[in-house]
Amino acid sequence: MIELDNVAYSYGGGELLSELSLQLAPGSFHFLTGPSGTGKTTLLKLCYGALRPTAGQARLFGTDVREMDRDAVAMSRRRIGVVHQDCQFLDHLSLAENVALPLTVAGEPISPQDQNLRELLGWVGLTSRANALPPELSGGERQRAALARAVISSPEVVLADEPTGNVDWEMSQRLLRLLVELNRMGVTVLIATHDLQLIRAAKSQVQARVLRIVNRKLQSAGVDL
Amino acid sequence: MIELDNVAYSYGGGELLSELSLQLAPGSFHFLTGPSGTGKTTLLKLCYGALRPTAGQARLFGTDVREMDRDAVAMSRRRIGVVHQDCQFLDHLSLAENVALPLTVAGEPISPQDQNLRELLGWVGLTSRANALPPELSGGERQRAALARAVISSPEVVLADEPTGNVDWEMSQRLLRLLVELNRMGVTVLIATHDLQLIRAAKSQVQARVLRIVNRKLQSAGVDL
Amino acid sequence: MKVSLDTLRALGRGDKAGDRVVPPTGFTARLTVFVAAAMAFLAVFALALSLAAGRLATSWGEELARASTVRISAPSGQVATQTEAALRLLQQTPGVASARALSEAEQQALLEPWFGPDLPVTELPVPQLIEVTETPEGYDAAGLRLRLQAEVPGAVLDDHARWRKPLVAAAARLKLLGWLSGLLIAAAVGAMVTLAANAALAANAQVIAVLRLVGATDAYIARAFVRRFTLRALSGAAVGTVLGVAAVALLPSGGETAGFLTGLSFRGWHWALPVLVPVLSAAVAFASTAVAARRVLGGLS
Amino acid sequence: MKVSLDTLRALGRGDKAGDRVVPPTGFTARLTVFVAAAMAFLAVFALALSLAAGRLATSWGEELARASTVRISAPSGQVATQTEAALRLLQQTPGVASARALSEAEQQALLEPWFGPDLPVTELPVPQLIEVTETPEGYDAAGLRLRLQAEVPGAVLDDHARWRKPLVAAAARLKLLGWLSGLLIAAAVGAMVTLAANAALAANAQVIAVLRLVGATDAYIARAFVRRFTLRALSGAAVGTVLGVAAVALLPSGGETAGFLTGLSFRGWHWALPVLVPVLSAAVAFASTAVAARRVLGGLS
Ligand SMILES: Nc1ncnc2c1ncn2[C@@H]1O[C@H](COP(=O)(O)OP(=O)(O)OP(=O)(O)O)[C@@H](O)[C@H]1O
Ligand SMILES: Nc1ncnc2c1ncn2[C@@H]1O[C@H](COP(=O)(O)OP(=O)(O)OP(=O)(O)O)[C@@H](O)[C@H]1O
Ligand SMILES: [Mg+2]
Ligand SMILES: [Mg+2]
Repeated sequence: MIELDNVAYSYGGGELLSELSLQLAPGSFHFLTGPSGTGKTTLLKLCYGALRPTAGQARLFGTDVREMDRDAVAMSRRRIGVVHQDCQFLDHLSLAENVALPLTVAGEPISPQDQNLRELLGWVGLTSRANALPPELSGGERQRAALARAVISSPEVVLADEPTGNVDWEMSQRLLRLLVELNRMGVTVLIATHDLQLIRAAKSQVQARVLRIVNRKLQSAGVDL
Repeated sequence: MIELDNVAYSYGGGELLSELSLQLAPGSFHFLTGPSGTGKTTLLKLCYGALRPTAGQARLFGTDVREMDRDAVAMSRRRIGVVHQDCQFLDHLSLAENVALPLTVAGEPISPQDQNLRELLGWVGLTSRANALPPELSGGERQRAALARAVISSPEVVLADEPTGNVDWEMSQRLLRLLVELNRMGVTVLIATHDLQLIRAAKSQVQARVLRIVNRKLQSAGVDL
Repeated sequence: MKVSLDTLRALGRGDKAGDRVVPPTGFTARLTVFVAAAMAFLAVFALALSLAAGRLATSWGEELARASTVRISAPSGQVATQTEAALRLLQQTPGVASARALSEAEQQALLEPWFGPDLPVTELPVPQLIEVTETPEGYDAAGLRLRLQAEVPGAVLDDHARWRKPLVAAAARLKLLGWLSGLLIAAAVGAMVTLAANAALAANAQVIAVLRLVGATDAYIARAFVRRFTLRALSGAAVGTVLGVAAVALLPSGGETAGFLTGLSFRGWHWALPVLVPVLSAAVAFASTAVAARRVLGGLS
Repeated sequence: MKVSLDTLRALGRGDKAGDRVVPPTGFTARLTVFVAAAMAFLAVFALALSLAAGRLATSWGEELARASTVRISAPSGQVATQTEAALRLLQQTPGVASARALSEAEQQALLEPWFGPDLPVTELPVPQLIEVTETPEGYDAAGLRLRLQAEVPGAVLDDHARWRKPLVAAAARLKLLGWLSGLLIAAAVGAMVTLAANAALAANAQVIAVLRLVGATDAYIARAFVRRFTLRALSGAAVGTVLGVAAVALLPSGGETAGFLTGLSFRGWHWALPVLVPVLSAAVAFASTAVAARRVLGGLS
C-alpha cells in the first residue's frame, strides 16, 4: 500500500532520515517508536504525502508521490486515515460534524444521526460530547475525536501519531482495541507512540511489528521490549 | 500558596467538580490523575485563576480570586509557572525567545545568550533547536519548551498539565528530575498526568501525594499504585 | 425531470455543506462587505464626476468653436456694406469655418440684461456683431486683424473668447482626472478586497489546513472561500452602488447655470453605468480570492 | 544625566521588546495602512469640496445681496433728475439696504464686451443703472414697482438676479453635502480602521492568549497592539494626505471664471486643514484598537 524506498528527508539542515525503507503491506500492523525529535512524525508525513522525500522514492498505492499532483494527493488522503499529533479541528463545527468531515469533503455528507457515526462516537466515549465545539473538549477528548475522524471514512490505511498521549490507560486500551478490530477487517495500521506499555499490550492481541528510528534509519525492535 | 475550599465548577451543564478542597502547601509535590474528561485541566485552571469557581472559594497566595482584578491575576501568574496541555507559543518568535517570554512581559527581558536560559534549554534537550520557530518543533519538543517556559521565571508554584504525554520514557524521567530539583529548592509542584509509571518513578525520588478525581471530588490515591 | 431535480438538489446540498466548512462571518467578512460598499459608493461618485467633466469639456469645446466676434462700428449708412465686406473677407480667410452676422433679435437678446427688453437696437448706434466659427486649426489672428484694418476700417476683431482655450484644456485634463480617479478607486477596490480576502484566508489558515488534511481538493477549498467572498463583494458593492446612485440623484440640481458641481449627475443611459460597479467588484473579488486561496493552498502539502 | 539616559535606553528597550511580541506585518497590517491612506486621500478631496462649496455659497450669496437693478431710460435732460428721484424713493423703501447709481466707468465696463472699449457711453442713450442692495429680509418688489411707476416714469425695476436665490440655497445644500461627505468619510475611516484592527486582533488571538497566560497585563498587551495600529494609521493617513494635497494642488486651475470644479482647491490657511486628517485617523485608530483589544482581552481569563 505504502512503500518508502531508500528515502531521505531533510528540513534544510542535516538529513533527519536517510536511506530509510519501509513497506506497509495490506493488513499489516506496525508500531513506530524512538526518542522525541528523531523523526517519527516526519516519517508519517512521508507516508501520507504531506512531505516529499528529498531522495529516494515514496509510493502511495503504487504511485510515486513525485508523480502525483495536488488532487491526486488529496484523493489518496481519502484512502488513508491520519491521527495527527496536534489534532486540529474546525472550531465552528460540532464534534460530530468534525468527525464526519472527511465524508463531507468527499461529497458524501452524512447526518449527525447516522448510525455509524453514533457507534463510532460511542466507542471512543464521546457520545455525550457530540454537540460540543472542539475548543470545549479536554485534551484526551480531542485525541479520541481525531481518531474517530481518521477511521470514519473506512480508510485502507490508518496512520496514528501518538494517539494515546493524553488518555488514561483504560481508554488507550479501548482505542487500541478499535484499531486492532479494524486491522482484523483488513485495514493497515501504523502507530507512532512513546508508550511501550501500549506496544506490549498490543502484542498479545495482534501480530505487530515494532520499528524504531535509530541513527536516521529504521530498525526492527522486537527483542528488547 | 493555593487553596481551594469547597469549590464547585460547571461549564454550564451539570457540575463537573463539586465540594472539592485542595491545599497546595509551600514545597509540596502533588500528582493529579483521573480518567480523561474528569476535570484535571479544569482543576488546574481553577488553581491559576483562569477559571473562577461557581461555588466555594479559591485563594491564590492568600487572596480570594473573586477579589482579584485582571491585573492581580496577571501578577499572580508571574508567581505560577504553568505547562498547558495544548502548548501554545508565539509562532513568530524563536524557541529561546518564547521560553524567555514570561521574563519579557514582566519587563525583565534577557538575551538569548543568557546563562540560565542556555542551561535550562540544555536540560530539556533543546539547545540545538534554540533558534527554531515553534511550528518547526516536534510534539515532544513543544512540550519540553512549554516546561522550560513555565520554570524560567523561578516561580513559586509549577502547575504542569500532562507534561510528558508526547516524550519518551527517558526524557520524561529527565523532566521529572528537573521538577523534583525545583521542588527541593522549595517550589510547589502539581502535575496532572495519566502516566502511572511516571508517578511510581517519582515516588522513589520525592515525597509526593497522589490525588485522583473521582465522582467530581478529590481522593487521595496512594494505596492502589 | 426527476434526474435534473435530483441533480439540483444534490448541488444545493453540496453547496450548503461546502459553505458550512468556512466559519460564519467574522470581522474580516464584515470588513470585506464594508470595503466593497464604501468603495462602490465612491466609485459611483467618481463615475459621475468623470462623466460630468466630460460633458463640461465638450460644452466648453463647443463654445470655443464659435469663440471670436468681429464688431463693426460705423456710421449708420456704412454698416451694411462694411458688414458684407467683412463677411466676404472672413469667408476667404483660412482657418475660419464660417462667419455669420447676428440678427437684430440676437443682438437685442444679448443686450437685454443691460438695456431692458424695450431697447430699439436699430435706433442705437449699436455695432453689428459677426460670429466667427473657427476650424479646429484656428486662424492667424494678427494677419486677419491687419487685413480687416486695411479693407474694413470699422471692423474690430475680438477673439476675447480665446481665453477659454486653456479652460478647455483644463476640462480635458479634468475628464482625464475623473477617469484616472475612477481607475484609482477600481484599483483600490481590487487592492482592498484582495487584502481583505488575504486577511480572511490568513485568519482561516487552520480551517484550510484541516480541510486539506482530511482529503479536500484545492478546488473544493478554494470554491468555498471564493463563493463566499464573491457574494460578499457583490452584495456590499450593490448596497454601496444603490446608496451612491441615490446620493447622486438627490444632489441639488441648480440647472445649467448653476456651475459644474450641480451638474454632477448622470444623464440618460449613463444611469445604467453604475450597474457595472458591483459586477466589477464581484469579478475582482472572485479573481483575487481565487489567487489568494491558491497561494495559501500552495504553501500546504 | 546618566540616570535619564539610562531611563531612555530602558524605555527604548522596553518598547522594542513590547513590539516584538506582536507578529510583524501581515495582510491585516498592510490592510490597515492601505485603508488609512486611501481614506485620507478621499478625505482631503471631501474637505476641498466642502470648502469650495462653502466659498461658492458665500459668493453667490453676495451676488444675490446686490442683485436688483433699477434702469432709468429717459430723454437725456431728465436722466439726472429721475435718477435722483429714484434714489430718494429707494432709500425710503423698507427692505432696501442701499442704492447707488453706477458711474460711467462702471457702465462702460459692463458694456465693453458688446461694444468695445471705445464706446462713448455719454453720447449714447444708454440707460442709467442703479444698483440696489437688499437687506436680508428683502423688499416688496410689486409695491416698489408701482411706486416707481408713479413717481419716476422712466424707471424699470429689474430683479432678474433673483433667479439666483434657489442657487444660493443649492450652494448651501452643497456645502452641507460636502461636510456630510467629509463626516461620512471620517465615519468610514473609523469603521474600516476598527474592522481592520479587529481583524488583526482576531488573527492574533493566539498571541494574545499566550501573552495573557504567561502573565502579561492587559495594559501591556493592549499597548503593543495600540501603538502599532496607531502608527500604521498615522503613517498610512499621512501618505494618503500628502498624495491628496498634491493631487488637489495639481488640479488644473482655470481661474475664477472656470466654474466650480477648478475652484476645488484650498485657499490661504485652509491648506493647513488636511494636517487634521492623519491626526484624526491616528486618534480613531488609537481609540478603536484600544476598545477592540479590551474587548478581546475581556473574553480571556
Ligand atoms: N517544519 C520543520 N522545519 C524544520 N525542522 C523541523 C520541522 N518539523 C520538524 N522539524 C525538526 O525535525 C525533527 C524531527 O521532528 P518530528 O516531528 O518528526 O519528530 P518526532 O519523532 O515526531 O518527535 P516527537 O516524538 O517529539 O513528536 C525535530 O528535531 C524537529 O525540530
Ligand atoms: N470551555 C468548555 N465548555 C464546556 N465544556 C468544557 C469546556 N472545557 C472543558 N469542558 C468539558 O469539561 C470536561 C472536563 O474537561 P477537562 O479539560 O478538565 O478534562 P481533563 O480531566 O483535563 O481531561 P484530559 O485528561 O482528557 O485532558 C470535559 O468533558 C470537557 O469536554
Ligand atoms: Mg511527533
Ligand atoms: Mg486535560
